[in-house]
Amino acid sequence: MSINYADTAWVLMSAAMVLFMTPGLAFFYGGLVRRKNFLSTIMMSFACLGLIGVLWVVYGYSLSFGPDKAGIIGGLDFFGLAGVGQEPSSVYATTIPHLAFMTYQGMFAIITVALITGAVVERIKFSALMLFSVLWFTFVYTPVAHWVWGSGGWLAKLGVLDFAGGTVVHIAAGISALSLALLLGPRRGFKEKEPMEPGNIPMVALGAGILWFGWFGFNAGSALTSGGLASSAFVATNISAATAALVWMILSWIYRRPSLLGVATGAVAGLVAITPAAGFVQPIMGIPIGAGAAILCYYMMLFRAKTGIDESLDVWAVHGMGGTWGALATGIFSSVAVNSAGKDGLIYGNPKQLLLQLIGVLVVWAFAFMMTWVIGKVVNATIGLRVSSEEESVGLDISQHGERAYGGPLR
Amino acid sequence: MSINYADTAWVLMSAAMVLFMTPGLAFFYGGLVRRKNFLSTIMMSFACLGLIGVLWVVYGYSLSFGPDKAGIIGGLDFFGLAGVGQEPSSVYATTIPHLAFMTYQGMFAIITVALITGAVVERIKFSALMLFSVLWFTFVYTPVAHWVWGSGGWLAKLGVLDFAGGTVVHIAAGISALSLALLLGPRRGFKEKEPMEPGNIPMVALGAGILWFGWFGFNAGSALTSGGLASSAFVATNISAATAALVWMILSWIYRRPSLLGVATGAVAGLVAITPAAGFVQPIMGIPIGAGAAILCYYMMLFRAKTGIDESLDVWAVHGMGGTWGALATGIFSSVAVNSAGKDGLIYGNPKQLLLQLIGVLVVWAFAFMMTWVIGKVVNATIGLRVSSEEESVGLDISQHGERAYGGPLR
Amino acid sequence: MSINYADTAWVLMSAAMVLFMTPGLAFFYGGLVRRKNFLSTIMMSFACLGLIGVLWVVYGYSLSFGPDKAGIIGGLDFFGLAGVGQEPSSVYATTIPHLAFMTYQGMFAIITVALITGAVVERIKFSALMLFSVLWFTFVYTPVAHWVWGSGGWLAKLGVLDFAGGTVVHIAAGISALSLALLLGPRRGFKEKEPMEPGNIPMVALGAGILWFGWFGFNAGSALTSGGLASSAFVATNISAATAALVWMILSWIYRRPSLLGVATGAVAGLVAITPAAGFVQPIMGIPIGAGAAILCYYMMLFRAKTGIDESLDVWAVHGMGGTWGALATGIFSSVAVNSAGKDGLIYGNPKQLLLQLIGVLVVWAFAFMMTWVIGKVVNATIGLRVSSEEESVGLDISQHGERAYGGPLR
Amino acid sequence: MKKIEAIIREEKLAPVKKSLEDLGYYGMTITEVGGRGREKGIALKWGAKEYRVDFLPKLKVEVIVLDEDLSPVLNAIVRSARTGETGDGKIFIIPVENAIRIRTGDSGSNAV
Amino acid sequence: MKKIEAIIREEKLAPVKKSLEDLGYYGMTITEVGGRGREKGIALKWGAKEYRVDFLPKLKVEVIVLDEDLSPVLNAIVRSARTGETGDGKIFIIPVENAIRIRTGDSGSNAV
Amino acid sequence: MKKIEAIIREEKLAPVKKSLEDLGYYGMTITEVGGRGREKGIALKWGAKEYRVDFLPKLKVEVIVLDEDLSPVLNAIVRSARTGETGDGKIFIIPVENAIRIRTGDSGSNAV
Ligand SMILES: Nc1ncnc2c1ncn2[C@@H]1O[C@H](COP(=O)(O)OP(=O)(O)O)[C@@H](O)[C@H]1O
Ligand SMILES: Nc1ncnc2c1ncn2[C@@H]1O[C@H](COP(=O)(O)OP(=O)(O)O)[C@@H](O)[C@H]1O
Ligand SMILES: Nc1ncnc2c1ncn2[C@@H]1O[C@H](COP(=O)(O)OP(=O)(O)O)[C@@H](O)[C@H]1O
Repeated sequence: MSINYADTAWVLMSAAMVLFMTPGLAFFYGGLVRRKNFLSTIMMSFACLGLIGVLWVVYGYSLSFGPDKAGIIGGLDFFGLAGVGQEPSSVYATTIPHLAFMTYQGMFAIITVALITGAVVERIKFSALMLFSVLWFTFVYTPVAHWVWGSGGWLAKLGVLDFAGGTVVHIAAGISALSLALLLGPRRGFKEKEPMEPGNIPMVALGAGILWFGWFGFNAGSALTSGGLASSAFVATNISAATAALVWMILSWIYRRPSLLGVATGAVAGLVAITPAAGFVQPIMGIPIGAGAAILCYYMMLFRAKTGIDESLDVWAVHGMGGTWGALATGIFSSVAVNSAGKDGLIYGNPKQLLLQLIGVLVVWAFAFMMTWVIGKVVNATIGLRVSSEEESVGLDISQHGERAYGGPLR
Repeated sequence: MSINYADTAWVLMSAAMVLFMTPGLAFFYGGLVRRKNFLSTIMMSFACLGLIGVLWVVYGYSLSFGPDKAGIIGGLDFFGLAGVGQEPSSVYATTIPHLAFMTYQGMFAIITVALITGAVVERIKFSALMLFSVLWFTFVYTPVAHWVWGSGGWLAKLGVLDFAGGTVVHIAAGISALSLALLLGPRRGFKEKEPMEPGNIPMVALGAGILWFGWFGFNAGSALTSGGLASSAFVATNISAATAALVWMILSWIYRRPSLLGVATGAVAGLVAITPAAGFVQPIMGIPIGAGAAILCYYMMLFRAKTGIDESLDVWAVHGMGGTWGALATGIFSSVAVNSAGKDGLIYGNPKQLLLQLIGVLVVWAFAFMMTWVIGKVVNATIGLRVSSEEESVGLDISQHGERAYGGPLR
Repeated sequence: MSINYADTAWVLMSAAMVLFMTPGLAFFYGGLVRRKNFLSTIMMSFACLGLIGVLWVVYGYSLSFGPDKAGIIGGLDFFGLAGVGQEPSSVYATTIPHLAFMTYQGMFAIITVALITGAVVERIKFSALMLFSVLWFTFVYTPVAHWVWGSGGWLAKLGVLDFAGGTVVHIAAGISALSLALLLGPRRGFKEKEPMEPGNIPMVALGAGILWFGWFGFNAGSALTSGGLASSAFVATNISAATAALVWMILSWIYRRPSLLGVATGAVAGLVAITPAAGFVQPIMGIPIGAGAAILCYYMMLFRAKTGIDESLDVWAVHGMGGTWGALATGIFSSVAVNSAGKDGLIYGNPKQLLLQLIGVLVVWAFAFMMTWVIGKVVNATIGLRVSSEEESVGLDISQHGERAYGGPLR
Repeated sequence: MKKIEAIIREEKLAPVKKSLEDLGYYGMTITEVGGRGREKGIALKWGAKEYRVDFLPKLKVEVIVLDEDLSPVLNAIVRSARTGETGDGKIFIIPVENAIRIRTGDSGSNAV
Repeated sequence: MKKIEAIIREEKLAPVKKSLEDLGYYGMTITEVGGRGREKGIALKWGAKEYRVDFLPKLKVEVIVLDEDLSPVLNAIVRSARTGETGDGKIFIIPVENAIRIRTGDSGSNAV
Repeated sequence: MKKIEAIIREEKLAPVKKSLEDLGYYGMTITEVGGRGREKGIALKWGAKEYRVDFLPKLKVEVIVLDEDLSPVLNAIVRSARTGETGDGKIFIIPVENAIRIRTGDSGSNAV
């Protein structure tokens, strides 16, 4: 098939926007930690840009999207981008260069790994995080991406729908975050309820703004073509984000005062939840999906806090639970009238799709949780997961990176 | 008519960029206030992303662009996006999905409301601002958008030109800002000339950078199609912004020292002024338009300061007066050679267009000022516009939102 | 030839992204200086947005891309954009409006001048910098751009390849930075090894994030058309950036601890090096090119520090040497299979291309160094290059701009 | 010699400076501090609920004065920093045994 | 009157505040400072190499007390700020000759 | 015991630290302050116009010393912080009645 220039422009722009989300995430997370760990938290995302960016082209793309092996994993045919050129792939996104599809997908892999880091900020050894990231990317991300999005992947064949990564990105990252946080244990002083106020909320807002912007590339770009479907996914995305931001603001208002952190977190929750559904549902369904995400994630956050688990930046509550809700909501609200490649969902008389979505969710929950646990154990047994108590109290900026966020004689 | 994929990609990207302007504005404004009101100022813009984002799809789009009722307002046919789908609209932007046009327009509504907040920072009650925003959006924005841009709108039929929102966005916001500021009164300490230095000028620059970037989506996207007209509007936009930034820098240099705030503000003034003209004038006309904007807005800012009116962040001087100049400049410099849907202006021998533009300006000035006054009075009479004196002195971050920009034991 | 809407959308978006790089650079540089010079450093880039933005449309574009005069410079036919309209140019980018090509090129001119400022922060007089910028833009940038990219330019005719500005942008800026820094002398306290820690590393990371994002416009946009070549350049860009970020991180790890500044600087070095090569090499060649850039620039930075030359933000080491490596690497790795408008390089059996690249490098090194020296001397002799010692110790924010980054009673 | 430590409102810096200049006192050192007084900060309301804002930003102004200048300087500060509302701040007077000017090495009253 | 200057860990502010409130002492001033003690900061390791972190962030808490309240307040601070590990901080007691409440102009023990 | 309060230039912190370490004095507390001296800040010119920069950033270094160490420590600071130009700063010596080490509760000269 020949290349459509408009589709190519659209997907390349979208790829650039998804790449930009990772620095956005760096600031979203970075603003939430204490000043002494600001840089180290930013670094976690930036390091993924380098590390996963390279691994993706070396073997990650091939494992995820290479020729199917038994529905489980892709073959190594595309190792080092062999055979990935300016011509379209024969199976994926056939109106754009194979390279464009490949790089677009790579941006998702980068941010997925970066998302997990929110669980382990302020106490993980940087070397351990790097090793963990390599293993997790290899043994969790690439297979899950293959199952759901790879041609021949078993969840895809089963009929599980995931438009832009609710399962592959957000559930996988959110559940792994929980698993790794449990393994790592809470921050020093967490149990004693020492104050751990966010160090820089404006940077959280900046991160949220960049994420919102980039998410159009994430979701509407996942149409892999310009035109009606991209437009529909675009609108669904904005509606869900806006609704969730508004609802979370109201919730924070009811319990205390309307919170900027709440608006920012709410927007992210809404964006997460619409991700798997964006190109399958009527855009106006962004309202129930976004509202549901805000309410669910809000209370899951409170619940998490009550359990005393220090999953520090609530990756599980927002991405894990938001992604779960979105995956199920896809089974409820999806409509073939929107996307002929989709399915009708529960409200259009097809409860089976909801069941399929549930299967997808459970499989990825279980797989991500257990694999992360195993990988975490391995890393802990070899190089150790956690910094020393003194390093933690001095802060990771100095102890792991030898840098301080702000110059000057002190702080 | 069938969908053009390139046009769609262009308009969707532009929509994403215009959305990104609202966080940009949040930082532009946020950096200008004192530290204790930094978050609250950011919040004002972010809340619009949620609130207006939802209202737009529920009824705002329909009131603005629904089937015309007597030239005054749109019908509710598009309530909840009914009938707004992946096919093009029959009247607007007929080469792109109706959804794409709808969401693009929505981004303008969001930022228009956010613009007004610059007038009332550091002292308005957040609840009052929310109520005001709902009313203003409903009773000022949607009718004015209909008059100027709606098919059948009376100002459009009269022949008033507004390419990308000089009248609808900037005059409406700027005049309303003045009206609301007069109603609200000055900040505590303003009359006593207490120091109110900007708390974070780098964030103002960041905001200006994001705004400049996003404004290409705002102005060049308003061609609603890729190609020559979009390119022409793009270039006009950049020339006007650059010229105004330069001229404002020189003005600040003459009076004191070349100021970064001046460059940032000048750029915004230039972007505002070119907005209504961008797709109607020869791009090089960005030079007189931008220079005029810088000079006019600069002195209007000094004038405003002299009156003792605390229109805090000079929305009136920059957006109101910049938009007014831009609307008139459209009547002076526009040329059918640039855009066959436009008109020749004064310098091409058609003084009538200038008159039409003047009418447009006067109508929107009067309408926005009076409606805002009424709405402000209503809000004041019901829930009250202003925080208490103690809340103001503690700062709105804590008193309205229970959050502080920076963690740590103090400040 | 008729206009391709997809190409136009792609190039306009790319232009917007390249424009956004200049604010990105402002923050990248701004975060590296001491707090008292934060604004002044940001200002240097922002002023270029105004100043060069205007000069470009007045005469810069014409000198660079106007009808060739003896291979040396363009004619003034396009003075004030005369004849630059919505129709395509007959020689450049014939599928998009001439205006789109013109403005896209203008964004490169702006950032090139801004790049140089990294060498002279914290001590140059702002007036001197402005005068220098006008002269440098006129007498260095426009001829070099003409030689390499202008139709009829002598280096282009010779066969020197420069896809997106390795020579025109990075070598020219990097060498000029060195030249000007030598002329200006070190900062007060530099020789005494007074601490000059970066004042705000998170802002460096923000700048790096924006630069990385915008660089897709810079490199992939330089295809001047959507489709396969743009995709290939896009992927090469990301691979080189990721590799260099990773390698630099490892280097900093070996010598000390893994550094966020290192990742940010490494990414920029990788982006610089791939710039001339992006559309001529197989994307996977981003790995050797990026790795080479990180290693070369890292050691060049150490070397520069050892010499005692205060080329403050290492524009020479990163852009000058990175660009040099990239230009030569183009001669090594380029392949006509990627771009039929290119040439085969050394590894495809054509050593001559490497020689041509070397000639291009040497010419621009020599020309930029000497012309900058002359211009710097002239500026110094007329208005003086440097602030007074007291002004330097108070900081340029106050002494040159009368502003402070953060409000509040002190600092 | 005495050290005057005045904890004042941020917005009162300008008048305090002015009043000291009028006495011919230019030297001073200021620090950003947080403070609370007897009232445990400020009590505010949000809807029906009351909450307290604990530490409020204040400025600490330190002026070293010769004994004979103590009372005019104190008066000047009290006068210029007062609004009459809670939170105006406090002044503490602390003995200073000696002062040295680093530039010259001078000590004693010459150094102030 | 005395000024108590306690250099404490940042995370100990809440317990210190609490312990002073229990004694009825609400007034205090806090400053962000950097400090190091006899040990020249903290020694950490990175791989085989050792390095030192010099100044660590600390809080300075200043409380002016009447002479008779000195020892209970000191005890309260010591008790609530202690962890038993290096870096717990120090307290210095400095004489204060007088105090003035700016709002009223009151001085002496009334002003504390 | 005495408290030495030295207001120094920011860039002089390293030499001051060094000179104190050479005497075996490691403990100190630093604060970012703004200061101005007799000259009312610095006078600069912009074109023909003159303007003043009022408060300049300074560091306050506080060292508590035993009486017998006072003069060597003072000498060390004066020597290492001096440039000879206006703005070198000042040192004030303030009496300290007692010191307590929070970790151990030790007081008196043991605690310094
Ligand atoms: N006992 C104290 N010790 C130290 N600082 C105090 C003390 N009491 C008050 N302060 C400081 O003085 C400031 C003003 O005190 P406050 O009680 O609010 O003033 P007022 O006496 O006018 O009510 C406080 O913010 C705090 O910084
Ligand atoms: N001689 C001193 N002068 C001034 N401040 C000191 C002195 N010694 C210690 N400090 C301050 O006290 C803090 C705690 O001292 P440190 O020696 O770490 O406590 P510990 O006695 O528990 O080991 C230091 O960070 C510093 O701010
Ligand atoms: N009377 C004073 N009270 C308090 N601080 C002072 C006083 N005089 C000077 N200082 C502090 O000392 C610093 C240096 O004073 P300055 O007069 O500039 O030094 P020099 O004596 O070398 O000219 C000032 O910035 C200020 O912080």
